[in-house]
Amino acid sequence: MTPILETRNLERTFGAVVAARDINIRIGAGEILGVIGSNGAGKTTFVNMVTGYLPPSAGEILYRGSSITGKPTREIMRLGICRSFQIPQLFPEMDVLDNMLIALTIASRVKPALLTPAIDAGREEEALSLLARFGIERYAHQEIATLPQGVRKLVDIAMATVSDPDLLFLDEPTSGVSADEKMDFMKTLINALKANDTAVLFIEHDMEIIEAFSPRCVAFYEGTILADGPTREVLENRKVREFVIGSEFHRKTDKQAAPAAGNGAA
Amino acid sequence: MLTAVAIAVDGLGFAAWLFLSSVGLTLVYGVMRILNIAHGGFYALGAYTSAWAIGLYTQTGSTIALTYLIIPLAALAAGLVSGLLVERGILRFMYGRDEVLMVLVTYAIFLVLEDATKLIWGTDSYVSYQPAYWLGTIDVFGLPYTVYKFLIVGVAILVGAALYFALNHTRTGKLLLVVIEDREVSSALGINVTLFFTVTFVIGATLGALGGALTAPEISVVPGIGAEIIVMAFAVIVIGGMGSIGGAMLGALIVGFSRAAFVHLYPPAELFSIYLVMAAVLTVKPYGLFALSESRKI
Amino acid sequence: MTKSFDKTEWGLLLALPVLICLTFLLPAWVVNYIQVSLGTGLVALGVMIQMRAGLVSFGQGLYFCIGGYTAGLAGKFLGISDLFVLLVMGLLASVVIAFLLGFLLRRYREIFFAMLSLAVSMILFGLLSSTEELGSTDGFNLPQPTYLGWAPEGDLGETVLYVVTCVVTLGLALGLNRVLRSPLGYINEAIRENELRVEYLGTSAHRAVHITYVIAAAVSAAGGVLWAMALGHVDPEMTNWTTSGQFVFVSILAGTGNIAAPLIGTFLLEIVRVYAVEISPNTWQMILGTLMLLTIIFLPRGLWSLIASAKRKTAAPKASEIMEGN
Amino acid sequence: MASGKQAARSSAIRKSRHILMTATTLGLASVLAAAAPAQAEEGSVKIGFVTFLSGGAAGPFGVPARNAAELMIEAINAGSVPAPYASTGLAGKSIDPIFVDENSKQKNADYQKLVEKDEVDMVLGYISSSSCKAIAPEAEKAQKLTILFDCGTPQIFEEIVTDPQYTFRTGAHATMDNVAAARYLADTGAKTGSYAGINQNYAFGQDSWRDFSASMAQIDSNAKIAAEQFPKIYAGQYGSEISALLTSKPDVVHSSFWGGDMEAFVIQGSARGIFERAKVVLTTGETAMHRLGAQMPDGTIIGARGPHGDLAPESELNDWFRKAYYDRFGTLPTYPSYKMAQALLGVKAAADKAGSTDQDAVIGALKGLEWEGPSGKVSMALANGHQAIQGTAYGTYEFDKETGKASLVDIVRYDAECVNPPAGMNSIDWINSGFEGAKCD
Repeated sequence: MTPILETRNLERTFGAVVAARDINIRIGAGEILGVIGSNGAGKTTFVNMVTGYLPPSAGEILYRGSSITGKPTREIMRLGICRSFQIPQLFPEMDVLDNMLIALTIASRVKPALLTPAIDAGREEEALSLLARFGIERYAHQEIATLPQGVRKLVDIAMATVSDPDLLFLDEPTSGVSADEKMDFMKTLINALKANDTAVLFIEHDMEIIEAFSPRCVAFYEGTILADGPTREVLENRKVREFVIGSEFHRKTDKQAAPAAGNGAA
Repeated sequence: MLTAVAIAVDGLGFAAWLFLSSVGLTLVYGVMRILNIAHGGFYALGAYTSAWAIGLYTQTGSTIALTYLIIPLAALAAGLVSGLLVERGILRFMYGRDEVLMVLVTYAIFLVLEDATKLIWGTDSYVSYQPAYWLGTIDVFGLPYTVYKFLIVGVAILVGAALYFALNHTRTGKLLLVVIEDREVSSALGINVTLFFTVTFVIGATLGALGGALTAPEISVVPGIGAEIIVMAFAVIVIGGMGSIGGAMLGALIVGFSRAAFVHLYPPAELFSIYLVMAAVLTVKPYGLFALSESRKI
Repeated sequence: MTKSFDKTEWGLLLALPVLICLTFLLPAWVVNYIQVSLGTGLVALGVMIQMRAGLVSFGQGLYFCIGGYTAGLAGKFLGISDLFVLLVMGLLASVVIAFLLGFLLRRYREIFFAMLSLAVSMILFGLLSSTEELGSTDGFNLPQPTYLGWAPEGDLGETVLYVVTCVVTLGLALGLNRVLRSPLGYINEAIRENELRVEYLGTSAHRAVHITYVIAAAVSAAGGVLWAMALGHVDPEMTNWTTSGQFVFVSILAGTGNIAAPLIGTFLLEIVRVYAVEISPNTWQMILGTLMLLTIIFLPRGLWSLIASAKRKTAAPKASEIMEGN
Repeated sequence: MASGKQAARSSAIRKSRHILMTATTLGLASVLAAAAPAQAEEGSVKIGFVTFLSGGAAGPFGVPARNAAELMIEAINAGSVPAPYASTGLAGKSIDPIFVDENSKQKNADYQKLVEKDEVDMVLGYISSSSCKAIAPEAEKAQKLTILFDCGTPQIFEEIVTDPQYTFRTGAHATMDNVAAARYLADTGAKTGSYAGINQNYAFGQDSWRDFSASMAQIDSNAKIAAEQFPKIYAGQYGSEISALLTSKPDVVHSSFWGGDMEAFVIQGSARGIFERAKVVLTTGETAMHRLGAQMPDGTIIGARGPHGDLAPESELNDWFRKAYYDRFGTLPTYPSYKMAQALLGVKAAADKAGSTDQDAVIGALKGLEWEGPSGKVSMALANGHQAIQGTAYGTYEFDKETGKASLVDIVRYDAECVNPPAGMNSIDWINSGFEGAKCD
């Protein structure tokens, strides 16, 4: 099976700091893949590079066999890749429905026509059904700024799926979701995505969720890939236990300080 | 050779004036994210207060030396009163509003200040040249320059240094830097942002007034002088990077030297030299020379 | 299903006969203020549609001036006085210049966009102010307009120009309303709120800004042509920052909620100014400033929110209306 | 923003919205109501005065002109102006003024409002040449007597309105300021080997320098231009320009700076010795001489854009005007005040001559009229009797340290025909032709 995405020796440096090095990952069509690693390990940098937000310093990114290295984000998105964000990127002064309507209008690349408005009743139905898929249709008329973090995360993810991508990156989808809701949250999410046969790479700190939802797992450490393989093997890897899961445990006990510390590196 | 020297000295003198006129603007923007058009009003108030006070004082026939004390006092009085009135009376009810809306608010305040100045001092010009003359001139390669000009350069350096020291080496200043850097974190750290805003705004207003007060002896203080410096000050702080004190200094130097160069080498372009420089700098550095770092978004 | 016209557009269509009837109902001086307000109102509209994308142009006078000067130069050197030809020339000139400048300006946001647009407009101000052949800061006068070979004189000429101004202005406003409802309109709102997401939705924010910039320039230039023809005079003051500033203030004061807001706002501000000058010729700025402050304090979303809030009370908002109301 | 706070505030906002909505409605209603013609007071002549009341030109020009208007209106209405203006009012009718700020983006609409809503009988004003260019055609269209009292561009009747019916200008145009300045230098034997200019970078400054340098080239063909500086208007800071002037070592420095800019130039320039190293000509210097006192260096050549202020010839009218103005405003009248008084007295002379304030009668009488103003004789000699000509004068500044009084010495007067182009001739062509047909004594 040819992979839908393949990266070869991907590298990104910020001045003297190496944020990512020798990243070689292959993702198959429809595959679900979890990524673990402490903050600053290079996970988001990797997603940023693949989605064109950060040009890689070296290496190559192949999507369906052809290079997308250095292409602008919008072109990569049009090829069928999309992502969600650790901090939801929404239109905060609008309500949820308007967020989705605008996203749909933009993503579907409606032809400009002077005689008909870009948004009509049909598009509104489409938006509502998308919201329903993620179970958040009841928030349709609430302004983003008034929503709890978990709902914002879902709107963010729902927005990433408006173009019906073949490959979706989810950056810490469960952060901000309360511990006892995480499992249900991921279930809704993965089911909604599986139904469309979307390949999903999600970054996650909760090992239980990784075990439950991703058959394969990649562990990042200090900008490199420490391990890549079936989830169980990776989680039992000695180095992974020492450098990744250990620090994960540490992170959980020290939740206040960690995000602030992590903000510095990309 | 003489031209080069003249460009250097003239540029420095002009830059000092620009820096004094714009540093308050960049400080207020950095801390409060308000692009304060009323800054021009504070400048005018400072100039009028200083010219008027010097005029009253020199009529008594006492020594000119004391006028150098009157100037900062006039600036302090003008900045304190008007700054407090504007911040406590109007602005504090509008915090959190859109940045663009705040520009309109400060524009409205500026209009009111302009006419208030006219009501207080009338439309006749005020001249208070005594402090600028009293110190005499010194020759630089045969070109006479007033000592007062160098005094202004000195004050500009002093103000810059004082601000730098206050921001980087005092507790309050460091906290202020935190506010400039990240306001959400700053309120989480328990910083009294409201108090900081008031203090910053009053300091900004006083600095604007100081710019006017120091300039008053060199010019004729007339209605409309406030409007003239607004765009110039905006250009300086945009070139330097909004909210950066060092940026304002660098921006003032760049604008000052380039204007002096245009005047000496190609006078017709002086009219829009500042805009040429601004367009050129922004083309190369879209956020100005010392842009405040954006906190990471994703 | 969608109606062919929304409420705003019906309003604009209805406004046309009303405005034309006003020439016979209101005294000429009020009509005159309406006429010049339509001209400058178009520029405020240009500012407003950019504001919907979060861009504040502090140099929109540039295109106001380009429109006016194109008409003036064509009249002075080519002897053209046909209003429609002048309008087309003004539009062409502004579109070409905006298209080129757009490559630079589309990279900028917030204050940097504002200051760079200001810088560009002030460079034109400087150039015109030092061109003695064009009357320097005194400017020069324009010919009486003709219309496809017809040259009405006197009062008839005034009325015809007024009617044409109304038709062109409302026509352009109608067109702009369509732009706001088009994908571009929504992309712009999205850019204002979160540009990063726009890119991640697969479209170019730069391109959208560029197109918007050109459209705004064209509309402003049309305003410049109409205003200059009504006045019979152009001078570089048209591209001075104080002029551009007024357009911005009108747009903020009126609100960006509706296409009609800047047009009405321009007229209201003009009338307020006239009465402020009448009441107190020496301190009218103070009155104007105080009124502005009061408006902002009580109506932070602009004068239009008066009308919008009245509407909201009567009916539950529909999605598309909410967006217009934003 | 926190939503709770917003909700708490919204009821207050809603209430205030009602108030504002009512206010807006009332405002609109008042516009319509105001549209109904206001009843003009019987037996009075309503004059609309348009000068700068805000902005940079208000202090030096607009306000002194308005002050003079107020003073003259009161005196004319009371009949207290010396002979031959001692009768009350304009042909017996008193003047009812309305003041408007010239600092407006919609000057033409403001003018129409004056004519139609305020129903003025005439409009008197306009300082900036840009305003005059826009207003002159408007006045002809509106068929309303309009008197331009100050603006200087020669184009008004040469290019803009070539067959004026309703527009008059009671002030001479600006060409003579600079022709006379050049003549004065020659007449007083000043060294003119090289000369430099510092003028504001806008139409008036550019025109002034063009006229002056062209005149210098005619009068002393060996004179060379040492430097040309064009700082922005209202710049205030002239350090670099002064350095550039000093390094070019001119014998003469010409400046048409006015108001605050001129005073700032004098302060900064005299501190750095430019007035000692060169002969400085200030074409509008008169407005500043009493305020600057000792700060204006002796020997500076001072003009007043006509024979106004300290350059005005002695007369009973002039003495009365200076005293009345000083008593009322605490300063001596400067040339904008003189020009305003001159315009108003012209109107009075015309109305008295016609014995009526009827527009056609006044126009008929004003056409080609000669009258005495506080600055001496004015005659409407050009543009079919619509454009005034007037002589001018220059003097040299002298400050008496003992008395603290400033005065002008070596005053040289120039006849109108000596420093103005003849009818129908463009000013710069006239200068370049070697002042063809100029009649100088």
